[in-house]
Amino acid sequence: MRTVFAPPASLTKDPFHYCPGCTHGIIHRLVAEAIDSLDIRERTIGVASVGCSVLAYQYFNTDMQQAAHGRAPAVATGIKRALPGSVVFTYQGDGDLASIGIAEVIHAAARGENITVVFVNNACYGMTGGQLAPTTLIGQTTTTSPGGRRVENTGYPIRMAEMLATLDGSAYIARVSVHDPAHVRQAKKSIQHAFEVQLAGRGFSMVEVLSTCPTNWGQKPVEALTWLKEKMLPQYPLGLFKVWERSEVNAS
Amino acid sequence: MLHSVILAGFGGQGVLLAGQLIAYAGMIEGKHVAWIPSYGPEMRGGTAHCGVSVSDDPIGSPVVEEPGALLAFNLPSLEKFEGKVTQGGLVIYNASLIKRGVYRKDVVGYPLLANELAVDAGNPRGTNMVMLGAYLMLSGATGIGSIRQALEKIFASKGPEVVEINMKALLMGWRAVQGVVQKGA
Amino acid sequence: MKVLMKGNEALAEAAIRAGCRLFFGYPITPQNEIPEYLARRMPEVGGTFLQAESEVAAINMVYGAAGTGQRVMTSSSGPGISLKQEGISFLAGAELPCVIVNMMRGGPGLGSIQASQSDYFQATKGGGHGDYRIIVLAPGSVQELADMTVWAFELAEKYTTPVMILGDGTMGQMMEPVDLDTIPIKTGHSEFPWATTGCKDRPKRIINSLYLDATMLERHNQKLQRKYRLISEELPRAEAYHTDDAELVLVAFGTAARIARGAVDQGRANGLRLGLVRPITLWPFPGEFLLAATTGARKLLVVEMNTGQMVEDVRLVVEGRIPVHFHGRCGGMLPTVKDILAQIEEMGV
Amino acid sequence: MGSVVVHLRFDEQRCKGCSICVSVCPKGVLALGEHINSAGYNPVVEAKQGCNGCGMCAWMCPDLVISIYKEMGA
Repeated sequence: MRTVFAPPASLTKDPFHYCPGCTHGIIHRLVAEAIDSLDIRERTIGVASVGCSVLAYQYFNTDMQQAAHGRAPAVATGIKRALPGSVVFTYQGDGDLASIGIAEVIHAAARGENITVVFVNNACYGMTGGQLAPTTLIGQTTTTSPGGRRVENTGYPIRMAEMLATLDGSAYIARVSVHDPAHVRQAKKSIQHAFEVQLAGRGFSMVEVLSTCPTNWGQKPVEALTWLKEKMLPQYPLGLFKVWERSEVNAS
Repeated sequence: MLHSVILAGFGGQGVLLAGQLIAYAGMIEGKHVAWIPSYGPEMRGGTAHCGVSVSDDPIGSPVVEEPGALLAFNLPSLEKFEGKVTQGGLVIYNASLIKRGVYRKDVVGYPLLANELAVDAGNPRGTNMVMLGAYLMLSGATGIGSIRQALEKIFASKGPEVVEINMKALLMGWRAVQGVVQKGA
Repeated sequence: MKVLMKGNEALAEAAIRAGCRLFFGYPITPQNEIPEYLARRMPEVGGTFLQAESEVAAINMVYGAAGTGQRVMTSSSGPGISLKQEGISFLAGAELPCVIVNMMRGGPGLGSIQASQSDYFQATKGGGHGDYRIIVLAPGSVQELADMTVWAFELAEKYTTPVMILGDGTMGQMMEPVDLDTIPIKTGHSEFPWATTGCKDRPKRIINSLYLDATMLERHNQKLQRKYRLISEELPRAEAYHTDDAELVLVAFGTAARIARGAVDQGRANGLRLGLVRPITLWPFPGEFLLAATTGARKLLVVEMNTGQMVEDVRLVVEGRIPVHFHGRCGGMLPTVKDILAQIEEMGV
Repeated sequence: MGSVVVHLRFDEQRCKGCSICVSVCPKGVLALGEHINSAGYNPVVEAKQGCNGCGMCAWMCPDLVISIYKEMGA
């Protein structure tokens, strides 16, 4: 019997605590599959952040460290500098990475820190009850923008991928989505490529993954996928913002 | 016996190094020593000072509040620290730059044409060594031999010529006040 | 062989000798000679020096590196140490060893850059959020700064806890003779059963301080408290000076203790029976030592470079049996022998 | 050429009944079951024949409920 699909070895058997239909689970799986394909589980150290994915340390079947809110790129820097031969990734949400931790991620990218950041953008703070995030869309209703996000009050959503791609230290920056099977496949490729960039010692890699939050968006899981596609994609275009090709290394 | 001294001037006059030499020489002689610089924004203003203690007993606060001697390399330094010197203390000041005498009557002032003496010694940048030589002559805080050893340590990488040229300036200062003392006696 | 070194530089060199190969910091006066020295030295020994984007990032880099079981250090002063409290709480909660240096300056707020002891409460009572303590060492000379740095790394690993060296601007900036040859050179690092190094041939490890289940967190806290009790039994250290026949005992640490010692000497020369107790560990506070050294004393005088912080611990220890007086200067001003003796005269021995 | 038999395996206790898999199945073979699993959800079931093993359900399942195996028939 041939296996078409089975859970990756780089995830533990623990069931996820995420809400029904939350796409964190898909993204966890993609990260684990990338680790499996590259056969790096035994030298990978992951850094969990604060937010819905705070318990990620239970799910990834690698050594894990739990970081303070926003500080995952700094913690990852410490690990990578201590163990340059290891593979280090952070798994962060939008509140964690784009708000309280924006300094840490910008400077990790600017230093060309040889780590991989998986950035899950669902346009709100999930864990704390759906408050406004830096990535919340204009007009989007959250528990702290009850009449919809107004530019006069909270300004504009931040496009992290575009911003970090401007830094010389970033080697691979992509934005992907998980709203349908084809995009999930593309997301997997991107995440794996980000790890490959790290393995090649090229510097900072980040994959921004557009994700849903059915609970705090007040939508059914399937509706949330449609909302992501229709509302988030125009604000957050998918694509590669910084590309490192293997040939560059061979050429140098 | 405690020797405490403040060396003060503007940046580039070598006051911090002259202070370190006293501390280093004291250490070589087996004494307790401490050196502490001014630090922070004060330095940005171009002034620098340090305090040095050389003692037979352990040194309490390394911060020299009431020095037994002041080496004032320029006028602002004399104005800032003259009032702090202990009664009967020494004030050696660089008369090349300071065109007034010491105001206090209860301290002993020694004007020194440090810039000119340094030029005479063939070491125009050696005003700090001239002032140091004068201080060692007048205070006996450390011996000249141990200052030479300290110079040899600090300038180990720069070679023996640097030690000699500094020693020459130092002896200029030493002899200059020796004369003053003899005259006064 | 003795050399003349700045406190900050002696500390930094001692860290290298102690096997520390990872330093993360952010500039702040009066500790800048530590990162500056290590920026030069770390590359020579194959180590890492990294100037972080903030003190917050620096302590979290320490947290990450400490998780791998390697010796790691950061240094700062008051305002920076305040920012580091989040990370220190995480290090304490996750039980990771590391060394944190605080060269204290005057506060609150931006304060001044002159020496002070105003971070005693912050250092000894936890500082960050949660029910934790860190070991706090109070050096009194450049030699002790160097020796205690080595000791700090050993204690941090022995008890898997952050250890703070609580110096001050004077201590960091001053030059004194120091002998570093007595410090054995350590290379490599120890293996720890908790370190995250990649899960080859073993189950995965997690470094964490999150316990969402209240019963689990209570159990974790009780475990921490058992460790803190053990440290309180094993570690307290202090130095007594002329306490045997002293009627009045001064209590002071760090730079203030040096000045207080001068007051004891001068007071004795004038016929006053003065003594000094100098706490070397501030947490755990050497209470039993203080009690034993002051059995014959009629009065205590605590001397600090703040408005009265350690004096509260002294009062807790003597429980009202002996009157406890206080002499303090703050804001970067230092106490003087003259002022201390004037107060003693006023108090009457 | 032999026929291919596709086996779907459901780790039913992990299922939260979000029905994303149901919505993406091109053959419409999946549905939420009538019964309730230990977590309190109606878990996914294979309601009809006709799965071709395309894997889209498993690709989109956030909770790793679905595994797929193929067997070469006679």
